[in-house]
Amino acid sequence: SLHGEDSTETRMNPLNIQMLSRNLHDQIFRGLQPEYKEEDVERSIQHLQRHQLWGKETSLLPDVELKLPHMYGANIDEHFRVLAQSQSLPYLDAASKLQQAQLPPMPQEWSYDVGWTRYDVDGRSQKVDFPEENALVFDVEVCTTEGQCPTLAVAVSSTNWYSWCSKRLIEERYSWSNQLTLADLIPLETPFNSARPPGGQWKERLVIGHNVSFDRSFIKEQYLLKGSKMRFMDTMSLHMAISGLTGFQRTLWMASKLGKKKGLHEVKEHIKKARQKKEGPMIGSWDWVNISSINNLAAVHDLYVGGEPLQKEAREIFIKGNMTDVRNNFQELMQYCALDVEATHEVFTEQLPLFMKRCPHPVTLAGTLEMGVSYLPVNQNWGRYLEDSQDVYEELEREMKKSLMILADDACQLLEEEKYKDDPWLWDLDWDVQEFKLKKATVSKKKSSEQAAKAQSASPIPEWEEDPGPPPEEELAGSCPSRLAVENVKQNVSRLPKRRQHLPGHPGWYRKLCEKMSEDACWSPGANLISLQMRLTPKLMGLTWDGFPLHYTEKHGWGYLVPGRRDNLDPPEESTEPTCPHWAIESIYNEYCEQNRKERPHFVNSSPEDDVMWTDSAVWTKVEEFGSLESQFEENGIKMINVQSKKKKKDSDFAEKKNRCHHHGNGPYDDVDIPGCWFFKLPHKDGNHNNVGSPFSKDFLAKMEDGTLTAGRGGTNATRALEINKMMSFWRNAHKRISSQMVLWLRKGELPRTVTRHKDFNEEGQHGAILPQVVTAGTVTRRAVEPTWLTASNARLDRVGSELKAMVQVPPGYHLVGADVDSQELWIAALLGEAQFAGMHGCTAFGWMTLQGKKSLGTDLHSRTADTVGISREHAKVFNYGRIYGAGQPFAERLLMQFNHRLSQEEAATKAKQMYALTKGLRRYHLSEEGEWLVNELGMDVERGENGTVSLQELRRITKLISQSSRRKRWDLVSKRVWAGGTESDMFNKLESIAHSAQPSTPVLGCRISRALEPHTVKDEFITSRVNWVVQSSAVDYLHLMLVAMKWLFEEHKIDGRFCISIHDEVRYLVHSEDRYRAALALQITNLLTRSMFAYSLGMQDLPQSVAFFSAVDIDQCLRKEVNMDCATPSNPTGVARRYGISPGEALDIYQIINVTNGSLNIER
Amino acid sequence: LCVRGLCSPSYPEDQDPTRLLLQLCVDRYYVSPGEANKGRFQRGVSCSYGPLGAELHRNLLRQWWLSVTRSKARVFGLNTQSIGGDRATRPGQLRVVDCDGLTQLLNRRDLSTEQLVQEMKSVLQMSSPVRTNLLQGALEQFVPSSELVNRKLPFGLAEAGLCFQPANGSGCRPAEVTQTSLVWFCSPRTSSQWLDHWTRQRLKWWRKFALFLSDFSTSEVLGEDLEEATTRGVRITYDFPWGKETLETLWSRGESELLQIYGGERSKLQCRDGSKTVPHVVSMTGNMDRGVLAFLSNSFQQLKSDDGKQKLQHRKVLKLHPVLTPVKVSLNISRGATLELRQVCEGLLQEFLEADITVWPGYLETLQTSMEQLNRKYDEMGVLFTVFISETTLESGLVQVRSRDTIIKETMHISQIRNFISRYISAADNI
Amino acid sequence: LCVRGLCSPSYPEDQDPTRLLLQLCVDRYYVSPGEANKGRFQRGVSCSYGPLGAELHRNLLRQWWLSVTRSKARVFGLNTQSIGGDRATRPGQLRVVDCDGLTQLLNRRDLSTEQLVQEMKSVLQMSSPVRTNLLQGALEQFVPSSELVNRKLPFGLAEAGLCFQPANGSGCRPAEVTQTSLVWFCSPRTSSQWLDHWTRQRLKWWRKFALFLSDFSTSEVLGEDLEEATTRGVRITYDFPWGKETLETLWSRGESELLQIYGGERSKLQCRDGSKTVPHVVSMTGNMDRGVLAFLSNSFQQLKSDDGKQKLQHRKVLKLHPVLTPVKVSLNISRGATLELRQVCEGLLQEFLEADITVWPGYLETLQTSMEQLNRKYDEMGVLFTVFISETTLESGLVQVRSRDTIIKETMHISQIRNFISRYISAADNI
Repeated sequence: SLHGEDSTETRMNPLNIQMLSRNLHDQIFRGLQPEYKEEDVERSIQHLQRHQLWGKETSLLPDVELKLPHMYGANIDEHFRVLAQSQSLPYLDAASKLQQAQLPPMPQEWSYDVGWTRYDVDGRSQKVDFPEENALVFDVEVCTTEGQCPTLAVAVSSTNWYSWCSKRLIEERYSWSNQLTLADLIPLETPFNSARPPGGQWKERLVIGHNVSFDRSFIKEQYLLKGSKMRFMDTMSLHMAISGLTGFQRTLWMASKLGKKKGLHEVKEHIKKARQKKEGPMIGSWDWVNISSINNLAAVHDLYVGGEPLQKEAREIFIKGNMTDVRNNFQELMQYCALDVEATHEVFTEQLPLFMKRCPHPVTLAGTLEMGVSYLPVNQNWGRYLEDSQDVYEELEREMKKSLMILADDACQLLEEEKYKDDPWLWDLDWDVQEFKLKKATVSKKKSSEQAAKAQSASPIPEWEEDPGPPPEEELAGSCPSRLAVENVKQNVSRLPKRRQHLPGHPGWYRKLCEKMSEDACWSPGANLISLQMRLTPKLMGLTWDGFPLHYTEKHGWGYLVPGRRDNLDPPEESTEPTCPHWAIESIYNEYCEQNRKERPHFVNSSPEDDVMWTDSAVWTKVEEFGSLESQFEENGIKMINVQSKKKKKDSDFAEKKNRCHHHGNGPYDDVDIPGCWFFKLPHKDGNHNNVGSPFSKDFLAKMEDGTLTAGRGGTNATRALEINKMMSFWRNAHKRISSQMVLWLRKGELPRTVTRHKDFNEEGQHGAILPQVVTAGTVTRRAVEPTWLTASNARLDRVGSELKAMVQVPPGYHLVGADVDSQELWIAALLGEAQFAGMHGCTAFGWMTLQGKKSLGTDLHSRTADTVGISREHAKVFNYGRIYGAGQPFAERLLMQFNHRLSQEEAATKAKQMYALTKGLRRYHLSEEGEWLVNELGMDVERGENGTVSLQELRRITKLISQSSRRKRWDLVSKRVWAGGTESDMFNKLESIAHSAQPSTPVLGCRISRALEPHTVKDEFITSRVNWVVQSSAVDYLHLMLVAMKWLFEEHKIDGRFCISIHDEVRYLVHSEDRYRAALALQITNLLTRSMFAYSLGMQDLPQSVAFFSAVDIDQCLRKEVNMDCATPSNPTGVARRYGISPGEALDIYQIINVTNGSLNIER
Repeated sequence: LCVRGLCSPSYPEDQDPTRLLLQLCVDRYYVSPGEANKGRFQRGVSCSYGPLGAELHRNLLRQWWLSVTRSKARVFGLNTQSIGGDRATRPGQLRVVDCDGLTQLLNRRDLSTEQLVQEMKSVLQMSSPVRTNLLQGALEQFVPSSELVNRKLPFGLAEAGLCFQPANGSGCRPAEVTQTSLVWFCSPRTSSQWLDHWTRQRLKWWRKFALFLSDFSTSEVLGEDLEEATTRGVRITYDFPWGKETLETLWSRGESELLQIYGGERSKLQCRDGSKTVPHVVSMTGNMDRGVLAFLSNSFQQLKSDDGKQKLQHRKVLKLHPVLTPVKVSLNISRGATLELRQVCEGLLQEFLEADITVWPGYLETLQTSMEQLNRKYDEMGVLFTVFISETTLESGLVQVRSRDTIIKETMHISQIRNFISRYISAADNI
Repeated sequence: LCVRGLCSPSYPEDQDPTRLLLQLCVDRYYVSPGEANKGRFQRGVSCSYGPLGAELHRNLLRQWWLSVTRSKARVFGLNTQSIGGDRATRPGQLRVVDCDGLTQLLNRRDLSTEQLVQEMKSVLQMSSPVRTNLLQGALEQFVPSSELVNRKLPFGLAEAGLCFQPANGSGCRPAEVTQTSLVWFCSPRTSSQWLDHWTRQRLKWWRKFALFLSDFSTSEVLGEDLEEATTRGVRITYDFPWGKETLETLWSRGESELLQIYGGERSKLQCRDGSKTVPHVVSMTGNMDRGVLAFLSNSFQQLKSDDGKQKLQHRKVLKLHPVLTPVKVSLNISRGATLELRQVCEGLLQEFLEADITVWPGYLETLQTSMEQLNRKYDEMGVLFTVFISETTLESGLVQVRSRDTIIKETMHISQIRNFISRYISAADNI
């Protein structure tokens, strides 16, 4: 063995990768030196050479000299255990006491009184400020129709029951303020009208609930800027960690348990697929249904406790009823709430031991507790943001509608002389008009004679008239003849039908766009029901695709008509269908060609903007979507071939047909019989067999920009409408969630003095907080879930309201300190691969690229992929993440086609294959004992690779030979499949080996996979999810480690700050401004320790310097991606600096931070 | 096939949209005839409006007034004087003088040149300046108005009226402009926020009546374009065929002008806003004459209608917003009509007038015109609905109502028209 | 015990109704403070109005416009220029001049006195005259307007706007007046009939909004008072405490002025009325500034209320017509106001504004005033209804509504007030 070190301070491993500075290495790894085997080094070098990475230039970082705080235990793992244990000890204590307790009997009668009431065992009740015990099970109910104010709550401790009633429940009033104050919320630690705990000291207290983050948002003390020591345990999150389900599993579970129609189809599909793989029914793969459940309390209770199902009917009153209903059913509702509390306690009692067993590392619990107290400070700008965004949104909506309405109005003019029959787009709309209906006049003879007399008396108007002079006085008084004349004529009104016709003179399609006139305040005239999504809108705009008018058919969705067809020109006799004006289509196409001859449209590469902005969760959703489809391709190579050859045949059929038509595209579809025209479908991003539902989906945006898809009439209206549509998308989806965020404003006395005495404090301003309802472990990977903040994208110039995150703004005297973990998932995945391959940092090509790759040299991962496939680096990113999340070749194929619609299916398949061969590698097979025996027996010459594996072709050859020479139908030839030859092969082998192991658990903190995904229950199902789980769940471990380390450093060094929010690979702390640089240093040390812990756990006693520290720690006044982003959007056109007075923050690397703090966490005096 | 008239660039002279629009405005009684008058109209200063133009102008001003006074609790109207004012200090290049008096002075033979010049100068100095903007008047009213609200901020003072612009060289005479002005007094801390608020509100207002909304836009005034004493400015512009022109300007003016008018006496100006502060001023100044032109230009559509007979026709329409359009309904009778029909028209007219619906008494025209000509005329006038009364009306009460926007003729009962049109106009506000 | 304030003759100075009224107008935001301004106000020329005065002014003008344009099928609005105009021939004593230019001219040393006088005169002659009435503008618009009605008589042209009056000696500056003008063109045969008709109509209109109708009256203009070119004249006057003053004048003017403007070309002017004739002109010119003063004076009541304790109190009320009164409702909260009460008020305010009911946001006043003081203030402002929101409102939705005219407080549910007040005002229009 040899030591990969130089004598200088700068340490390098044998692969020339810079390692931690010696002083840091000594402090963290306590003198343990990494050892490298020569053969491993040799193998690594060969591997890197094969991928043209060996010997590539790398750069050196300056060494970091830093005195770390004193660390506990014998090694870094023990250090973390000590920290976590001491942090969670009081809570764990409280939890286990409550877990073991026999609950006191539930009161029979609940007190109808404002505030908390305590019920003693002897049946007496008493008003109290708040429950005193340090562990509670707690549940809040809110009458949602009356706002966000909590209505009632129940809590139980090991000794007493408690109930709480809101003032708004007990006191009846005509109106209440819609602005909540602390006094409206439920106190758990402080007396009424006080924001300080009795005795001035917060106690460590624990609250348990099901989806407890919801209940937490109604607890008074949680809104205080300086957090209390109360922590929360969520039985829902515990359930996810123990027995959670993936999204797809949830659908299946509901279908099988509840027989819901919605899921049945998917179940059938799933079973069909399962059967395809192996013969015989897969009984095993359904076992998971019985050891897991969906997330609601009733289901969870049923899973862990069983017995009588929970009654949830009373809940309806809180959702649909008003306060009076709640009052009328008070006892019943209290009882309901109490029963939920009781059930939660039962569930918790069962869960706690299971959880401790399955997630044994103390860091997991300590990290989860810390994550449960997120806090987002906001100020008066929040209201402004909501108002501005909604305002701008509505304005855009109006603009779009107006432009569409003009198009509709203008199109009406084609009704004159039936000009619509010559219109290439509108000929097939419903142009029928209705006859104006009038009841027959029941004219009596007398009347008719009267009328005849009237007709006779009709007097012509003289051609030249004199000025008659002013009317006589009596006429002005009222009874003038002209009024009488009108009144006379009006009498006929009785002949109108009772039900008034709706715009009878207008064409049918237009009638449908108009609301029937009413006295309703919101009625408005014109075609105001029109929207972009309607089928007639593209036609009204006169959209063309390469010069051909768009056409819609029920069967094929949107396509276009190509003139020149001659075989169906003779119209069927007496057809009632409208006839297509193919001559008009021809003439507009000719016009288009004419113009094109003048100025050839330039085709630009599709802009990546929309796709690059995918959040990782969006990528994962896509992957999961395809995941269920693709395993069959991967798992059964032979089948794949068959599928492909079939496809080819079909394609050649197509080619034959195409020959008849001068145009090449997706078609023609001959079943669309339009005289004189062929029908072609618009291309679809998921393959041409899919129908396009709207040419306005964002996939066609690029086509609009490059002139493939243009509007034939209405000029700029169509393009503008589309632009507006894009701008509105974010706010349309998010505004309900965002505007219902519960903000609590703090009064001056409720703010710490550091805020109110700060020079920037303003009496008129508002300061408050939002408590995001984070489910700490909301998915099967134990990642946190929250619908608004955790998925929010970054501000974009063309998205209304997308400046959301930047609206989290600090109160005066505070800063947000935080950082993103640089390519967290790539590094974790790479590390796993390296541990498997040679136990050296940078030993696999994939790992080397993540550590040392340089964008400038094209040696980083994304550039590599981009070069291989010939796509942009931004696109490549999507592919790379997709792959690590478990996406296969079909995913890549589809994505490629989406990025470039001129790519044929074949080309895309080739490219995808090429990409996968290079990265993931090729499947190779270990022969089973049986196989080896047969090969040996038959004396076959087998071509083997490294490790004795065979390729797919070889395996097929062997199979063929064996089946020829043996009568037995089936031999199990393969024992193990591995990946080989790619940059990521070893990584995938490691991931799959974990996923396939008997008890999959995360490599660092040893958290086991959900029971519903363990191999012995699901067998070979849900592979994509399981592979994905390895990386994602490890990322969660990463986060937990960071939270524990940060809490330790903050306490140890008296850094005044609190945890704010973590968004997957990103953490933010709210820190008193004086302490912000020390907090930044703490964050850097945290990252160092966490990465070291990862390396240590995987058996590597070292860490590359390039990943040891965050590339930058952001010190900022609001939440945003980059400290200098101005977050300009249509609703914030001037940017946050101008509009909200928020100056750019600082982004400091480790060297700058050491400079400011002198590398010390201690307060400088 | 419909092409937006005013967008495309080069035209043969007889199709130049600017020329076409101006001619149409003269032909259809929006603007009085005369090249000079047309010139003023296009320059966006007050000109002599015809009956339809005057009504459009009135409607626009009324809408401005409603939007400004309804928007916030504390916007108060003002009516200041256009000449003089009590402060002799008011600066002003343009002044009203008594010509007879001056001529008499000039005719006096007993004065030396020196004396004459002296006398003349003093007369000129004493003469009343005319206002060039409404801001000055509003600032002068600040103190009495602030008592009205107990010196609590924010509040606003609104006024619309004529202002005068000096001739800018080139032989032009001084021009007059119908200005609208909202002067908003707020705390220094919030002034920038208010500027943003009002910018959005004002842009929204302009767009409310537009057919093509994106022709109205805002742009921040940058660098050297900032007026003296202002810290930020925003322009609301309209994209005319001949380029962008400013319809309204919003300024964040700080406190300096107020201080200047009140001789720097801070104590007089201090308002209550937490602590005592001298308010900052945000001013909004609109030009409603140019506004009229903008809406005419925006609503002017030329629709090519290819009638198949290879004869290209242009339908010119003023699709003015229902609330703005000067004539909502025209009442017509077919040729050979009788006195009875005329009476029905008179009656209907009275009904419309009482419901505040402006009517065009087409039935009074005795010259024979074809239906087509009539429709073309009304489209060019921007008449929202054309009602035809015929013999059938006498029998069954049915009338034909043609819509300007869809050119579809709908049959309706005479007893419903008034409500229909009333409702249509009031609801047009909703979109 | 009610005594009409302004009728009885001699008062001690502190009870002189004229003084009292003027002071009240200044105190209650009808007129801006300042003796000069008050003087202008009393003289019946345009002054600087406060927020309430401006609103009253607006309301009055709007009512005039509605009555004039609704009355007949063929009254068209105009909007002519107040300075210049294309006809250089327009006479005019008052002109707008560019002072800077004139001063430059005066400063030139190279001109002889002769030359200077010559130059000055020509500059003055070239400068733009300002209008002194609206008649001239309407007459100039006769030809284009007559085409609009196919040269059929009768028809009218209406306009309201600022006109300027030369200083009548005595050091006064030129004044401005808000004039209303209806110029009626009719056949010579019917012109006298029309004059009678319009006289009746106009008097009716003035009286419509009056509290004491007999203060408004008409009188024929006799003998030498007839203006040049007129054949008959009628004045509508108001009986102020200091004597009668003219609010509006109607003239029968014959054809001569029209002929003069069009250079005697009868053919241009001939209208179709049986035979071809040059129309006769009936003009109506009102002074709306004096109108405002007349209605304020007419509605001003001083009520002695003997409160039993031998303390004589005067309640001063402006009982302005509901349609005219500038503030219809005031919204108030009782002391100890909470945020919630404020919110209710805000909501109600918005409701009122949307229904076009002017509201006084009394709830924003944070100074503590007694109910009595508050009522006195609102009475003097002419506020029609005073609404009180209290804690009870939060509980039960009930509010107190006090009427200015009956001083009775009624309890009403919050959901009904808007409709109640809306109905009240529109019904008052019908009486």
